[in-house]
Amino acid sequence: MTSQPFVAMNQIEKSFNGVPVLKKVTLEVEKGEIHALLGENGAGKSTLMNILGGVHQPDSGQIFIEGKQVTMANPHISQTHGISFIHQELNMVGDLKVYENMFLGSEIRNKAGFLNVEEMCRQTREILAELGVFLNPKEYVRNLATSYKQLIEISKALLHKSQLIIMDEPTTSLAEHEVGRLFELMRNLKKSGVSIIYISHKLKEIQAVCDRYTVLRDGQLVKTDDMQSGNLEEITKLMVGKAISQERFVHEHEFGEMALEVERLSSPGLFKDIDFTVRKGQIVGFTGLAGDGRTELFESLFGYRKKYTGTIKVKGKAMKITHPRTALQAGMGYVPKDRKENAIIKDLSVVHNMSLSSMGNFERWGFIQDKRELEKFSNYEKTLNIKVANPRITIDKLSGGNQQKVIIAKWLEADTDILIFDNPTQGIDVGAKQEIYQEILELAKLGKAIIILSSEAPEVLRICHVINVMYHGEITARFMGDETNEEEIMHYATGAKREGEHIG
Amino acid sequence: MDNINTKEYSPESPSMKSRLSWLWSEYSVIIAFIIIFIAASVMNPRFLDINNQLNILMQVSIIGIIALGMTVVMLSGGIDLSVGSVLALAGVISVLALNASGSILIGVFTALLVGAFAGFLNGLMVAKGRIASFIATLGMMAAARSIALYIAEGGSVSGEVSGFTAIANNNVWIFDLPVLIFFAMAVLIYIVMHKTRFGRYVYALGSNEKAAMLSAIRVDRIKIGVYTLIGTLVGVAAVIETSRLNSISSSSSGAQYELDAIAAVIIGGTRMTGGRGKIIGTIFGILILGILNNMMNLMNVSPHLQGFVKGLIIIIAVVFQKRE
Amino acid sequence: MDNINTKEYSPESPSMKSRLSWLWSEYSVIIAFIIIFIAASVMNPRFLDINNQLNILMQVSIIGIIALGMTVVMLSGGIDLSVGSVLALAGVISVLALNASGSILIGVFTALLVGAFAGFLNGLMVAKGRIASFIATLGMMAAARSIALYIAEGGSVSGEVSGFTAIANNNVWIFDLPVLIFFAMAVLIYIVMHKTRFGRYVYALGSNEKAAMLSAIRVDRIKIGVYTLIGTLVGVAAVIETSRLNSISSSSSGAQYELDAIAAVIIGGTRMTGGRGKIIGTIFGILILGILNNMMNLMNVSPHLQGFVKGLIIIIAVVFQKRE
Amino acid sequence: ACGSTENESSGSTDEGSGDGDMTIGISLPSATHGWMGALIDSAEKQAMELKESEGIDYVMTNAADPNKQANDVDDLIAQGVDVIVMLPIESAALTPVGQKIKDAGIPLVIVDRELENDAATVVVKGDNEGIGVNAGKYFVEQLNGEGKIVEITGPPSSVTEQRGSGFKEAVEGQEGMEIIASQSGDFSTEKSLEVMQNILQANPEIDAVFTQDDGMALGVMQAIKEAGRTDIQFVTGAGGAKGVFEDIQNDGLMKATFLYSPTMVEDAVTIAGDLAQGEEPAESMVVKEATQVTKENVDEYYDPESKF
Ligand SMILES: Nc1ncnc2c1ncn2[C@@H]1O[C@H](COP(=O)(O)OP(=O)(O)OP(=O)(O)O)[C@@H](O)[C@H]1O
Ligand SMILES: Nc1ncnc2c1ncn2[C@@H]1O[C@H](COP(=O)(O)OP(=O)(O)OP(=O)(O)O)[C@@H](O)[C@H]1O
Ligand SMILES: [Mg+2]
Ligand SMILES: [Mg+2]
Repeated sequence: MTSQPFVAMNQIEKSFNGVPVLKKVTLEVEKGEIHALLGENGAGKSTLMNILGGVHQPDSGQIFIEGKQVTMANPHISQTHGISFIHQELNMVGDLKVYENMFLGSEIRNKAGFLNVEEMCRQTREILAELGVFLNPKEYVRNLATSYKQLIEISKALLHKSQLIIMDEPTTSLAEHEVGRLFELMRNLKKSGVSIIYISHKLKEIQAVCDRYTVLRDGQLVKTDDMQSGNLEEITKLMVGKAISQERFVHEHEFGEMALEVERLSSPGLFKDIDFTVRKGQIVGFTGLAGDGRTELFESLFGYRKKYTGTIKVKGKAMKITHPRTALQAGMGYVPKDRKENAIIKDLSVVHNMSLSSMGNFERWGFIQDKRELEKFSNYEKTLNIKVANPRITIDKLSGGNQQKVIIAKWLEADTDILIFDNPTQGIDVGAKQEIYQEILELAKLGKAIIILSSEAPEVLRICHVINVMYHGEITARFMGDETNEEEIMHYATGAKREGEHIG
Repeated sequence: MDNINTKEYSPESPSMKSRLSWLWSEYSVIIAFIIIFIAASVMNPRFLDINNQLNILMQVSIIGIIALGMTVVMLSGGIDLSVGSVLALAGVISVLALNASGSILIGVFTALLVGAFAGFLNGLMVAKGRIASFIATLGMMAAARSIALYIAEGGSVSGEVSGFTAIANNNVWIFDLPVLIFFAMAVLIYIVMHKTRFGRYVYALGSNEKAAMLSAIRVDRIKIGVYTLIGTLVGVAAVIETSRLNSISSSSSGAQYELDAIAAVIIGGTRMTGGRGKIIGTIFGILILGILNNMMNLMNVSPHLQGFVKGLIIIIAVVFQKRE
Repeated sequence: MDNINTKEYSPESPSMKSRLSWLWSEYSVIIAFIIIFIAASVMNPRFLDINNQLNILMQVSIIGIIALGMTVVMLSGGIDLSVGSVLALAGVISVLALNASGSILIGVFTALLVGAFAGFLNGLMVAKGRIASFIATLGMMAAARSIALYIAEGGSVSGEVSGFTAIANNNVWIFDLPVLIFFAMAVLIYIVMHKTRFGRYVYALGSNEKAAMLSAIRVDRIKIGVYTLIGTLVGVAAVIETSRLNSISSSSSGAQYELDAIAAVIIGGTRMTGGRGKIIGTIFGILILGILNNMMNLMNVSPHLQGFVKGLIIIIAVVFQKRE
Repeated sequence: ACGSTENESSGSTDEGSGDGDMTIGISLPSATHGWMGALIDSAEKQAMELKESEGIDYVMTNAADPNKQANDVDDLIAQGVDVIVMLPIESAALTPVGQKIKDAGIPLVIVDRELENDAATVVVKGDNEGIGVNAGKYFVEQLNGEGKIVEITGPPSSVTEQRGSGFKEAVEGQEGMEIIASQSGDFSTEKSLEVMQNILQANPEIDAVFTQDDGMALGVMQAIKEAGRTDIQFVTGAGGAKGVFEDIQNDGLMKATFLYSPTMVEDAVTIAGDLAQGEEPAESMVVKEATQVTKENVDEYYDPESKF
């Protein structure tokens, strides 16, 4: 009787344009369990969940909810079956306020049929508080940092009092402590009988909170098992076919001359008195919590924001950078975060996205040489292990992780001496992450100056020579990469501790 | 006393100064309006005459009603080019119904019905046919004008029922009835857009259609509703226009109303791509246009140059208010 | 022989069947065109007459040239409502320059210059003034028409230099020169859009402006370039129009060209919001419109109903081709 | 003047009659205002009548701009019509088109606006300048050479230009007469109402209003009525619309209008029918006088069935 799972997806098949993406996948989720759905980029996790959420229709296979077969024709039907969905890509309505987003589609109305704003605001405050977020519910979402948007997206799913919550990479832009609170909440939900399907590429998270896991590989079910019986290494092996080390990279190469010197860079309300230097071959990390101003700092450095003071010296020469184009000409490249908004051009093909910032490399007599573009791309396809059936399809057809790799390829192709990576491994699977780190290290060895911004302390710890910690727009600490740990970084990132430089 | 005062300064009700700056960014069209209003008063003393002011209100009421609907359509991310033609069609058919039935009620009802139906068809094309609103309503623009011309044989039709002209030509206190109808519609649309979930969904849809859809909103229905709403408002405008002169021309009535309505909406600060904008902005946008037309007549600007002046001031008004 | 054939089927050139389905989704406008073409041939045998075919080509050439520019503007996410008025203005000024100088070259050059300059101003307003293209070009539409009217005192101006009419009225083999100019422009714009970085940047900008900027594209310059390009093309169209009739009317020339051009672009499958679309689509879009106008003349559709038929067929053509 | 085309045209007529029927090609502007709407309708009705009575077919085209009209005429020539009736949107622009028709050996009947060459076989026209001149004379007479006048013009076009300049010419000779405002009512009743309202505001003293079109006159009268102004002695129109005739009959503010009837196109189509059948035109120029219609003679012209 009770052994019946809450949701059973049976023999699901799905293909896009003739390319099979899911091959007879079966997934069962019990009542009150947190079930991890794992797999490489492009394994089909999001697609499977989109089928459960009514976004896509399966080609064949059935879905059962508490034993009854259902058809998820659209998101509305899925919701009425008690399923909430936190999508991989943020789906906030920027022009609506926080509470309006929270209650979008399920507004509270008073007896006269008008919207009950006060009640909605009250509930919004309440539910956000549970995640440790204190926001004015009447703030426009477009004005919020990404992490807040993600938290609101999570809260919105919680609001529905659903029986199953699908979380497709909910923590990609959250800081450690925010993730901690989310987990607490998930455990509470579990106690009250709510099931959760949890997708993440951060394996530590999986271990911390999940009861069971299912691994997909190339659209096929590989294994479903209890969490205890598998360790991370084993799971990684199941996913990518080999073991991945989590060790810190060892750097042995020498640094070259000074590549970038920044002095007293300030922008009112965003960052203040920023000083740092990067040498050729050096990898410098910046970490901190959401709202620490690191993205704004580097957007300014890259010429996207113009209202700042201070001096920037590139290779010893003072520069006034007023446009990303000038930054590129000065030898800077920038892989932005939030690829959907900032990086991918979804109507351009994969190849054209790759070549966009370095058209000069593909021109002859002012005309673009298609063949050269394709050739170059197939190089990156191999070195970065990009999974794409046909590089001429538009980039939005790729899985999130593969999109990210194309963007990285774009900036590698621009071949700049200084490369800034903002959250470079957002949504990237463990295997690919390793490849990207490897690539970054190779670049450093070739004498490029690398800057990595990340909200994940472990990431900067693994790969950076120098780590800067930011808090409220200021650099509060600076460590050598091998002389610190996560805990220490957290202290400075949360503002609990404040000191001058740690290295001479 | 002090205490009560400070209480007001909770995080959600900002200080006077930040309030002003908020007013500026949200409602800069009002400031543009005030400047134009003052300029007009200085340039021609007759401008301030109460009769002139009432005239302006009367003159903007028809386009104003249409512009309200246009605001909703544009907030949803669409556009409606067919308003002028549909106005002519609704007018022509309603006069025929009026004359045939002898009942004013039936005449009015017919206008609303024709308008709503044309809007509904637009909505169907946009929502279910997935046709770009520009092209769908461009088609409707051609088709509705064509049918109106065909029915009226290219000419105009006149009402033969006494009392019909009273609708647009009556006053309540000093206000013409059309002005009051315009204000009533404005209040109604304001409530619909800000106090009901329909309005909320229109904003959501215009801002991020996919997110709206994933929030389990029936996007198609909202779209159909939006176009039916503007169609109905065009029907109301048709009644006023027809009643005012007791006749409607199948060839010239409503010509280029779409451009004026869209201009009013954009001057009012609504974003072309939807999701952002305000009904109040549109009202001031339409008033700015009304003052412009009025001033050009008062000052006897050469008809050849009126387009230039109007184009220039519209652009200045928009530049002046953009804040982003 | 066989060998050579099979070689073509490398992984990058897919099988015949998937090729057809790709053709369908990418170029369904061509299929719509073929169907309309066949229907027209069946309905009226005169349609296939070679002279009639050449007439159609001649008739679409002016709007066609404008529609090419409109495709670029719309791909960049904008719109240009001013094309008709700018055409009138460029025509009027160029005729004056022509008559004053007696040099055809100067006349032609003036038209291009006026068109390009008006476009450049549009571009400045959109790129630097951050005005919605709809309103910026609406203002230009009013202003350019107004200046044309003022210069020509509301009337039309005629060329007084013999030989000027040769531009539009000469033939090369069986083709009228304007048709050849249209094709030359089409090839040019095709190359610009698909083989140069400018074109690539236009697509990028129309699809995601912020990402384009962060990819180190000078978005502002591209925008100004786009509007200057369409302005120049409008100048070319103005030369043809003026030369064809040896005169241009400040009041009626170019009236509503913007609607036809935009309709052609959308029928051709370009997305209203930019980033997606094809020059080839626009060419077939304009041919569809040309056939429609031609057929309506051949079939003697009642004049009052022509708008209806045209609106209907445009919508059907668009419904028919949408695939997403 | 058409002697030279005679031979060629008889050639093409032979071909036409070879397949047993004749066709009139009609090229008109599109219906953007009441007068043109009525004209298009008249043309179609007359053509239909000819079809029934004489078996002559017709093809009608409408264009919004000169270039499109040139396209339309190309289509008509390509179809091998036997005669063309054209109302040129712009005289200058359609002149080369007229030449083309002539060169193709097709007889051409021009309506309303003359071409600048002799391509037309027959011209049927109203007298736009005459409207202005006659109205001007009427104003001078009624106001005894003294008064403040408001002019409501059409949208910029050659018609507006001619009517306006005729009027100015006639009025300018008088020292005491002054045109205090001249604004466009776009040939639209609603627009004229609005414009007149504003002009009434700006000018506390007006003696008479000259409008270039009857539809606009109706709007002007409404504005005056609403404003309750008594200083204005009369309004005149142009065209010959039913509503204006009725007001003249009823001793309203409308005192005179000047004929410019859209039914002129009926004559043109009839003549075209005759030309198609190979008849020689009786006269090569038919001018419809801008007859002054006042209370005295209005009953002669009033037709209760008229659509205009
Ligand atoms: N709409 C679509 N059209 C065509 N192909 C698609 C579409 N959506 C997904 N795919 C393809 O389906 C495959 C699975 O994608 P999916 O998004 O499910 O991967 P994922 O496991 O969620 O990866 P990631 O971890 O990167 O998010 C990918 O190869 C992707 O290219
Ligand atoms: N990213 C861009 N955005 C807009 N316009 C550009 C861009 N790149 C080039 N152009 C235009 O092309 C002209 C030539 O470009 P420029 O010589 O600056 O390129 P470059 O730095 O040589 O690039 P590459 O070395 O990649 O060829 C510029 O004057 C500019 O007008
Ligand atoms: Mg995914
Ligand atoms: Mg270079």
